[in-house]
Amino acid sequence: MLPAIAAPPQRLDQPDPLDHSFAQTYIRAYRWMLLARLTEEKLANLYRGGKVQGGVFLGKGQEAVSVAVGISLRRGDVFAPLIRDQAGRFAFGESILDCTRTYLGSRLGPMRGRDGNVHRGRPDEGMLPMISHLGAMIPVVAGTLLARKFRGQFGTVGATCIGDGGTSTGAFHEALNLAAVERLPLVVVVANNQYAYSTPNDRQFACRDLVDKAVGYGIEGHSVDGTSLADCLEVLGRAVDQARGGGGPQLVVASLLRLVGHGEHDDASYIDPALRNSSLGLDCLTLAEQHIVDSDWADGAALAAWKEDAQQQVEEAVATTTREPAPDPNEEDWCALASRHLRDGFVTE
Amino acid sequence: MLPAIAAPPQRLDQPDPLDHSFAQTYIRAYRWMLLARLTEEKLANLYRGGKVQGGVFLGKGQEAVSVAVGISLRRGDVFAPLIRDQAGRFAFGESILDCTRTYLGSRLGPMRGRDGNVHRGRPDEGMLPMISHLGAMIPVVAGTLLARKFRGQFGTVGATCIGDGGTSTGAFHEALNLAAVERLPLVVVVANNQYAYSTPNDRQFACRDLVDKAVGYGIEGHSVDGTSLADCLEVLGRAVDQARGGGGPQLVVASLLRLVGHGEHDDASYIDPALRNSSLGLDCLTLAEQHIVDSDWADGAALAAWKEDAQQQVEEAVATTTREPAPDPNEEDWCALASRHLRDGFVTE
Amino acid sequence: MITYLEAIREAQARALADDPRVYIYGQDVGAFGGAFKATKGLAKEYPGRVIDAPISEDAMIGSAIGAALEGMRPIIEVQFADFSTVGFNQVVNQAATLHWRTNIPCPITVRLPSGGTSGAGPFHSQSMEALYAHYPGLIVMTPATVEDAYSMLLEAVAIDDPVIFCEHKYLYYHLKADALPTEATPTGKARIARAGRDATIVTYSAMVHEAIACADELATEGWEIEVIDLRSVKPLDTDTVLASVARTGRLLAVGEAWPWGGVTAEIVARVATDGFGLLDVPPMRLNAKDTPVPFHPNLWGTHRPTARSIAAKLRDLLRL
Amino acid sequence: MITYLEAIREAQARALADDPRVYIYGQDVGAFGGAFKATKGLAKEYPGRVIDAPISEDAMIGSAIGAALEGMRPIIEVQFADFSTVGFNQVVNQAATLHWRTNIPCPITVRLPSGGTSGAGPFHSQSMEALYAHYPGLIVMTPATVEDAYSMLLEAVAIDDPVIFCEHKYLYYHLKADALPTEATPTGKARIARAGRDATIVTYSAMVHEAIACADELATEGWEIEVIDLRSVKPLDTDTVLASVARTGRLLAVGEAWPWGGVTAEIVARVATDGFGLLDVPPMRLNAKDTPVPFHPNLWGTHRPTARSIAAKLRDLLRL
Ligand SMILES: Cc1ncc(C[n+]2csc(CCOP(=O)(O)OP(=O)(O)O)c2C)c(N)n1
Ligand SMILES: Cc1ncc(C[n+]2csc(CCOP(=O)(O)OP(=O)(O)O)c2C)c(N)n1
Ligand SMILES: [Mg+2]
Ligand SMILES: [Mg+2]
Repeated sequence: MLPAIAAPPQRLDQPDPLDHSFAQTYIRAYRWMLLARLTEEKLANLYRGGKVQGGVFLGKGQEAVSVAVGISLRRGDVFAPLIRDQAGRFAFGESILDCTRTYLGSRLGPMRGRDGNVHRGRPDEGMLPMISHLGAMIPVVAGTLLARKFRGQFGTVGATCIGDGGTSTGAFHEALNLAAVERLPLVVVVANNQYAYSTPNDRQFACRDLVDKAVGYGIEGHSVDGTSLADCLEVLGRAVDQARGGGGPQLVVASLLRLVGHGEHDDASYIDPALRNSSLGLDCLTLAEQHIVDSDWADGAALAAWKEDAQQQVEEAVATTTREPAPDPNEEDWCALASRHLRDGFVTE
Repeated sequence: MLPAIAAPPQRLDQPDPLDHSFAQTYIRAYRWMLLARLTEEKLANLYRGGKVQGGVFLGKGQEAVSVAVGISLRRGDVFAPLIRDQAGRFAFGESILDCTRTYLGSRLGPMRGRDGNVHRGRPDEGMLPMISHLGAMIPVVAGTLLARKFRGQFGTVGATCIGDGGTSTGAFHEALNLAAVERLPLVVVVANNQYAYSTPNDRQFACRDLVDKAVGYGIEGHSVDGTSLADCLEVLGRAVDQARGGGGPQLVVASLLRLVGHGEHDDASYIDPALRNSSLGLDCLTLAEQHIVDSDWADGAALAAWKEDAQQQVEEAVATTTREPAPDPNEEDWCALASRHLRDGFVTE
Repeated sequence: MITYLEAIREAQARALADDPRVYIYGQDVGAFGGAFKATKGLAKEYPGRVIDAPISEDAMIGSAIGAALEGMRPIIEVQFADFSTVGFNQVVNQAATLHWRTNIPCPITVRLPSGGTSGAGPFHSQSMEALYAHYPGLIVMTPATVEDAYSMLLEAVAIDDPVIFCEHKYLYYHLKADALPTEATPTGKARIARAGRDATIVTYSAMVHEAIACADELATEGWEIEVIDLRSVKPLDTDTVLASVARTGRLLAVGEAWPWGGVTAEIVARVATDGFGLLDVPPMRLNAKDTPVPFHPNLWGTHRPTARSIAAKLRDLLRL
Repeated sequence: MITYLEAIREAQARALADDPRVYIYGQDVGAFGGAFKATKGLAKEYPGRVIDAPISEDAMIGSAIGAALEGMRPIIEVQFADFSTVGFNQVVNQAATLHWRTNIPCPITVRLPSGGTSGAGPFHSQSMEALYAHYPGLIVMTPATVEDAYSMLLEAVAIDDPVIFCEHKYLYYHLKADALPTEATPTGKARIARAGRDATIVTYSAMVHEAIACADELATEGWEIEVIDLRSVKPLDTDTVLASVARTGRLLAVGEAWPWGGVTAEIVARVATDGFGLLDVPPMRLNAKDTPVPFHPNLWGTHRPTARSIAAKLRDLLRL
């Protein structure tokens, strides 16, 4: 049988207004982005008020690409977010309490005060807790997929995010190469926000485009406009599908700008104003909201209600967390081993 | 003035028979290759006779690309050879005694018995002594060039060799990227001999061709037939010239097969016979000799005289070395520091 | 007769046979059977479970951690212990912290062919146990016998924590036993390799045999030297060491690694703090010299402790 | 008033001014002035000599070794000591072995912002001095004062060997001095930070200040505690330690690093072997707990030694 003659594929940023499933996905993504943005704004406030333990690293401007990763994954997939992935975390299923509890030092958080903030995760639910060393999560995600391959388990995907700066690490290289050799369903998303802390791209790499690295690993490369939620949903969706379908590792490079400092201690004064004023400097959240309005997917009242709802979730989570106890060193067992009987009994404390 | 209309560039493997300078270079290169081959055959014999300290790793089949690196460099350049680079070492200026003294454990060798064999070097003469960790020499060569750049010293080049397997190391990646960012005159030569020890390329990388990595670093890539001395001389000459002229790092990938075991302890039985019988399995030394004969650059008598001469150099070096004393632990000062006054005086020996 | 190396192969064969979660990953471990042949034949016997890795120690070890999170029991062969420096970060920062941070275990075994052999030089000879033992969250095994090579490797695979398995290359072919053991001393217990009453040598790995040779030599002079084989340096069995020193009153700690820090410092420090009153005379240490491991056999033979240099030190100790 | 951090900046400014071979390379050290501002303004003052590096610790350190071979005196800033694990191989196998193998010196300085601060967590708090000190061929400095931060960094740059410069982040802003020093104690000499006769605390880096605070507290009870600041842990000034123990008869070694191995083991082992007779009572050690450095301030405050926990230990020691 001949294949039916298909209509030319539609670009997702000009979607069929009747395509409810796309509109629904888009709105769902937008609402996670919104929740992430409001959560982070709250965290920034709390930080300035001295209420946060440790540093605060935010994802403002990176929500679209992050949420697109999280929303493209399914239960059973693996996700290793990095420091600017609050939106992706929510979309993948993280509860807002996991977030607030870690930042505000509640002992009920997933890391129990032992590790903090962006380092939280729940490996038993497929969300890996990052260590700080950039690039170091990529081989770990690859390993989860390798294990599944060994067991003949197919159809799941592992995704992880990294910055432009992180592509310079040996870990990035070794892990992508290993994943390529094993043709693992790994999606590596580079959020190219033009800077690594203060270091601009031209001091970080010399290739024309980071996506040019894909061919050197023999894997698929994708470029995406990180300010456009529609583009992010389409490209990440495609990359994740291809990985899931046996297409091997996928390298996705999103272009965007971080719209905050490296951390909340940083005023980002080093960012080139020309970049800020370029299309890279557009706010993906504002653009997404505009897109919803322009597409008539929701009216002002609905938007306000969503915002209200998100703000309420944030306030509730913070209020709950604030009433929770801090970790108590006397209740710590101070044993790094799972096999407690093998701890070295000699004490020099 | 209009440029003169040039004749189409001639390929070097079809050289103008009257181009004496090319013929001379070719013959010089051939003779270094021959000396390297005979030296290594001797070392293999001595190894089998139990006369060599440590392991023996040979470059049979890789002499053409190696010699082309060495011969393209000048005094003042930097060269970090790897384990299969006897020919390149000779061409760069290493004396045969440096070689035999290290293998045969003479205390007069450049490493004084402290390190051995392929690890020898003379950093003050631009020849860096490799450590074993693959990839680890690349940033060091880059650093010598960075220093020169800082001092405003241009016109010299640094070259280093690595295998197909070594491209999988994080060190390779970080160093190439750093060199690209700084646009250093670094030439990295990958001798793709299809195996890393027993591991075939399809277990080592998944890109179509290793030269595809160049674009991902934003540097120039070159492919070369490692069995053809003419091709090697042309391509390496060009790569080194480009680096010297300010063209930034150059990645050269030579295709060939190693015609010996990984080390002399290894029978290389894992090598695919189809590869052995393919054009990759041709012996670059035999081909070069044939080329000299076919080009009428030398007759049988001259060839025999060259062989005789090389053999004599080898025998003399071995004979000299054999009469030399071994290192004496009582004459070692056992101090790892240059600043002897800062050695930790506490002794637990 | 079975060698130390064969015991390591047999332990891996048995782990693969008994536990479907086990796989082996490392450079050339597949059809080739590994640089030392520690996985000889295993790729054929256990298809798809003994796999060649690219030259990427960081990614090899990182991937093992991910696989462990999926419930696997990976064994990583690093071709030489020395190359684990380039996979160091994944071991000490990722594997070693995972359980403490998340309550999820990280049961990986990293096999490190360790220690000096003649002519191996600065980069194929290192003893890295002290580096790993310094970090919380790791078990560091240093088997000295064929039996321990076998049973401790099996235990390493069974343990829910990351295990650094320092197998000594000098013992690979030199050491033989009649048969594989049927029983095993549990990890964390040291072994009295030779009983004695005049002095205690505490050591581990290849140096156990140098110490025994030294004790044998001194026995001809009437001295009875006790030799303690630590078996694992973390956990380190302080009780067995203290009990021995209580009997002998004299302590010499011997290690093949470098002098600053390391196992000998830890042993002497523990005995000094917790067994001060047991010591009749000051304790002593004997290590390698404080330089890289030399390539030439003449130098190497002087660089590391030997039966002879141990005996010289011990005579000093006995003379006190 | 000048802080410990400013002293580090000033030392680098002076090194750049005095020696054209010096340059600084590290992430964000250029126009931005470094994550901690230790190179603030230097890129502008010394154009082309204070350079941003990519996130490539292995290549950063490797390149410094190459530059040193060309006669330069590189200063590498690693953003946090913890990240030096990924540049570890170049330090311990390339830089540390180069002079011994070739007779050519390798004068690089690797600055490691080290140690714990509140809320920094497992990967921004580590004290790695023991790892580097274990390897032959390295100098490991651990300045505890503003004066030493300045003069030892200048000396580090001048020394012909690779220097691991462990500067403590907790001291960056907390510690102030009136002025930069005009004279310097040479590297390799420990310092008596506080004289006493009842017991000796041997320590280094930030713990010097905890030890002094503890000594101050015990002084109110009439005890006179001597505090020794090692300044560099390799070389380690055994003579000064032994002389102090000879006076006090009591030793407590304190370190912020983990308990297995490390500086405290080395100190106690040295005193036990070479100063056994000087000890009136068994020596003691106090370290951090054997887990990763915890993130939450409540846990962190208990994990590492403090003036209070040192005092508790010291009371035990004095009671013996
Ligand atoms: C191996 C390593 N070196 C240094 C650091 C310190 N560091 C933390 S974030 C950062 C910049 C990261 O830049 P990029 O990867 O572009 O991510 P972005 O912050 O822009 O999202 C650096 C250098 C680190 N975390 N890991
Ligand atoms: C980091 C590191 N890991 C492992 C090794 C052990 N090793 C030595 S040579 C070799 C194979 C190298 O293969 P390739 O790079 O292709 O070079 P070839 O031997 O083929 O010339 C390996 C794995 C090493 N030297 N360094
Ligand atoms: Mg960035
Ligand atoms: Mg190869």
